[in-house]
Amino acid sequence: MGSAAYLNGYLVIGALLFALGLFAVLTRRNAIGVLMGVELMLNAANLNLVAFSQFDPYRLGGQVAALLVIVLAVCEAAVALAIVLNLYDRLQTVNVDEVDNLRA
Amino acid sequence: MMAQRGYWANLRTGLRTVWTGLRLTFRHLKQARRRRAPVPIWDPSYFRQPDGQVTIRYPHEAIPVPDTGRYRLHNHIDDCIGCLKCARVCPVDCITIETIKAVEDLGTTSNGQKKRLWIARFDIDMAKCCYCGLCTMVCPTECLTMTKVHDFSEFDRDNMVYHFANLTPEEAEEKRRLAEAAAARPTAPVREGASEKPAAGSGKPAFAPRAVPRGQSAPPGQAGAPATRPAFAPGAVPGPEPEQSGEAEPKAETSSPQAEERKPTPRPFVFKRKES
Amino acid sequence: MDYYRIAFYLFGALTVLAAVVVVWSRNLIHAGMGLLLTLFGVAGLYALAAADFLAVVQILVYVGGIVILLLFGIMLTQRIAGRAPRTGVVNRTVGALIATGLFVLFVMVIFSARFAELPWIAQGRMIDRESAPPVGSTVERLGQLLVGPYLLLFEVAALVLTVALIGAAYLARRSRQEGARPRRMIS
Amino acid sequence: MGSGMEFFIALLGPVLGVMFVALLVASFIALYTLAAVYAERKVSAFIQDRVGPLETGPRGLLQTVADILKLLLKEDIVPRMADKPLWVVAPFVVFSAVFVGYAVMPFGPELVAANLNVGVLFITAFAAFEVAGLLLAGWGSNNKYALYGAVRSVAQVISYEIPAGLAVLSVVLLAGTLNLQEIVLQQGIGASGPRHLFGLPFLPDVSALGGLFTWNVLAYPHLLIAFAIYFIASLAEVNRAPFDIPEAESELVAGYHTEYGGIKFAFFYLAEYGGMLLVGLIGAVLFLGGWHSPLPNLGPVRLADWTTGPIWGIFWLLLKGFAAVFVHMWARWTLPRLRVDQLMYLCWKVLTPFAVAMVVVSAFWASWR
Repeated sequence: MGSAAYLNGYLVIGALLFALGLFAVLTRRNAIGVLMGVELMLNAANLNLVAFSQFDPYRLGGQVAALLVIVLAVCEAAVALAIVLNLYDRLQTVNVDEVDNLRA
Repeated sequence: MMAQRGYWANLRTGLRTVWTGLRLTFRHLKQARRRRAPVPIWDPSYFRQPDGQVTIRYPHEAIPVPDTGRYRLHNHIDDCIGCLKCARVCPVDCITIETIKAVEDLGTTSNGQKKRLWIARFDIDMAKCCYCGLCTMVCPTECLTMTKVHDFSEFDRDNMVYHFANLTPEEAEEKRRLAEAAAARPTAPVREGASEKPAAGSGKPAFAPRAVPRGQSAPPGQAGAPATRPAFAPGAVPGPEPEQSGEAEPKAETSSPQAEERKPTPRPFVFKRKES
Repeated sequence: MDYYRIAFYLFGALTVLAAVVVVWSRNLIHAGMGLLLTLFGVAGLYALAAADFLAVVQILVYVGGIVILLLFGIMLTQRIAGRAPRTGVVNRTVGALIATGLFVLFVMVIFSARFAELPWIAQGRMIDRESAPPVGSTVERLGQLLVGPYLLLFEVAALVLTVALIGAAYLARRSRQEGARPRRMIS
Repeated sequence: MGSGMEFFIALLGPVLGVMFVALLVASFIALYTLAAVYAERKVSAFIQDRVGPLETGPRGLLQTVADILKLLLKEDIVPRMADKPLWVVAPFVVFSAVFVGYAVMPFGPELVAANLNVGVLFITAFAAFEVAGLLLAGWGSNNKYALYGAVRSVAQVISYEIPAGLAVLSVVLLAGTLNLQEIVLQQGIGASGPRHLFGLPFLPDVSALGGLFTWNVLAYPHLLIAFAIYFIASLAEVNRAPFDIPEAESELVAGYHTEYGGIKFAFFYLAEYGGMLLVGLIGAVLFLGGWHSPLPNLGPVRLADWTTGPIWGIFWLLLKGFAAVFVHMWARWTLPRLRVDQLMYLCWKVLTPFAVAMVVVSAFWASWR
């Protein structure tokens, strides 16, 4: 039994994670809730990369890409949280649909 | 302060002080093999044991208490004349005394004072005692003393009340009856019976014999209240009491009992109320 | 049946269930904990896919970094202590429709793609977990790759990290404007 | 489908084995914690010229047993306003995070539960779960002191992970592996490559000598500084004095475990003492030769050979770990608590630069070797 049998499993879990993340991004009002959705989606992508990378054990391109995605996720989270904090400082709200004021 | 000093100086100080501290505590850790001996304070080595554990495992061992230790109160009831001074001076009201005028001769105390009162009750609540020692100072016969016993914990708070009276309740009742009879003889109306109902506000019923010797020795007592004379008859043999010269009684306090004394009605029972 | 399958299903179920909690729970702290579990499950899946280094990095970075950061963010942007931080929900139907549609699309693609027939997968390079010895540590190989063929990516990632760090620090610093209220965690 | 039963039976063996090992380690941690709490009391007492527990059992040895029994028998109270699921699960998360670290710890040759290739990172990574657990406890308690304690703790642990990680990195650079067992093997008579005294090529090769001289701190003397950095940072990571501001009782009552009692509090205690031993063991593995004996082979007196083996391995490693725990206690009862700003000053301005310097030295050393 090869690991190809698992490939679809990984991909389905990835798809599910992505869909759930997307749902969170679309429906959450709280900016941090949206961020959580984004993290879920990034993980879904990473899961796919790693799943395919296991058929390539000597070049590991997928894992390198996943590693870089993790790095970018960290950057994204840090900057996004800084923005959220700033937003809260200025508007006293973190609900993304209330932040529609260009002059805030 | 951190900013004023250089980075390296700060670092160096930090390292040095940490090292000093660790060395100090490690020295104490090593010295924990030694321990100080439970020697009494009169031992020359008492102050010369700076190293090692200082803990004395108390119930198992104890530093001996000097004989001059002043802890638990003790009343040598045979010498007590029931003067109530201790009860009045006590700042925490832990002494409760109840006396009965004696119709018979009670003899004298060990220092020669005449005893005129039965001590029906002499209770000291050691749970309340603040160990100030005032009661022992005012005691005219030095029968109330502090002893070196300092460990007398109890499970029940009632056990902290020490009873020193040497009369049984039956005996006390007997004496009370006698005193009443003696008091009732000269004057018909007896206002208050033998029942020891406390006056309002006063928690401790106590007979107030304090006015008794004084009223006897003082001229106003003689002049103003002749009717009371028989009541004092058994004890009224000698003239001026030696105890009166021995201590300085506040005059303000004496006035009120004396005024009561002058009333024509005899009052066998006067409730003690300490003015503070 | 083998342990890998069991472990795979366990971690897969954990991942998905925890992700559902993330999406379902309106309490943001609970959602954050769900996210933590999701990321842990994903790390487990990584480990099963012979990516041990990545699995550990996932836990180190996501759990130790991002989730904690998110939780801090929740606590810092909450006005009233003693009340659970709740998030409102909008676009529920539309969101559900889009997400479900996308998921169905994905699944259809996955099951119609027949990845096993792709040449580079079918070429026997895949790891057969039962017979072949496990592919040793990926750490060495990843290190060589990062300073070899992917050096440029590595350097760019480092640069991005630095820039993001500085940018985040700049953005999050307390504004000195008049009227800006001091940030308080517990008010 | 019919093979389901067989499958479960086949599964039972390994699962039971794993559970047995896990139980062994768990009971070891529990017993060790009992002893460590007793030791802490005694050490603190002796440092302060007291006697410590004496009445319960001979020399007070049963005092901690009595305490544990008391904790077990206590009523399990949940604060009314607590976030119940988080509050309940937090102590177990914290304990598991510490407990998992023991899985990759090499206790002797061949004696490691999970010989992971990424062992060093694994332990560091699971420390993150402890942080998450503390945050859960602080938030779930719905108590401002608990929350402040948890936030302080998280800030502290995450900050000190950087110098600690860099100090570990300086070892890993020289070792060339993240596998804890391999790192240990390099530091003893079993070392494969030549190992020169103080790392200098013109000094004699000591790999056959073994003992003290092959330990990382002596083979690469700059690692002594790295070890000091690691040790200080590890004190902060397990929230021990002088870095115990997360539970500074004068300000925060008891920090994140203010609301906890009974068995849950016991788990925090287990985690604290288990964490102390764990960081001590990691320090021993990375810097002090792990399970290797400190005694060198001296000519015909093969001290290192005689004192190496599974039992000896456990003995030496635990000895080193306990020594570290003792120093933790010693420091706790010596040094006053740092202020928050001093804490961050120490981390970012003192430990981190020095740790970076150690990594650079290690990198040059590794490339020059």
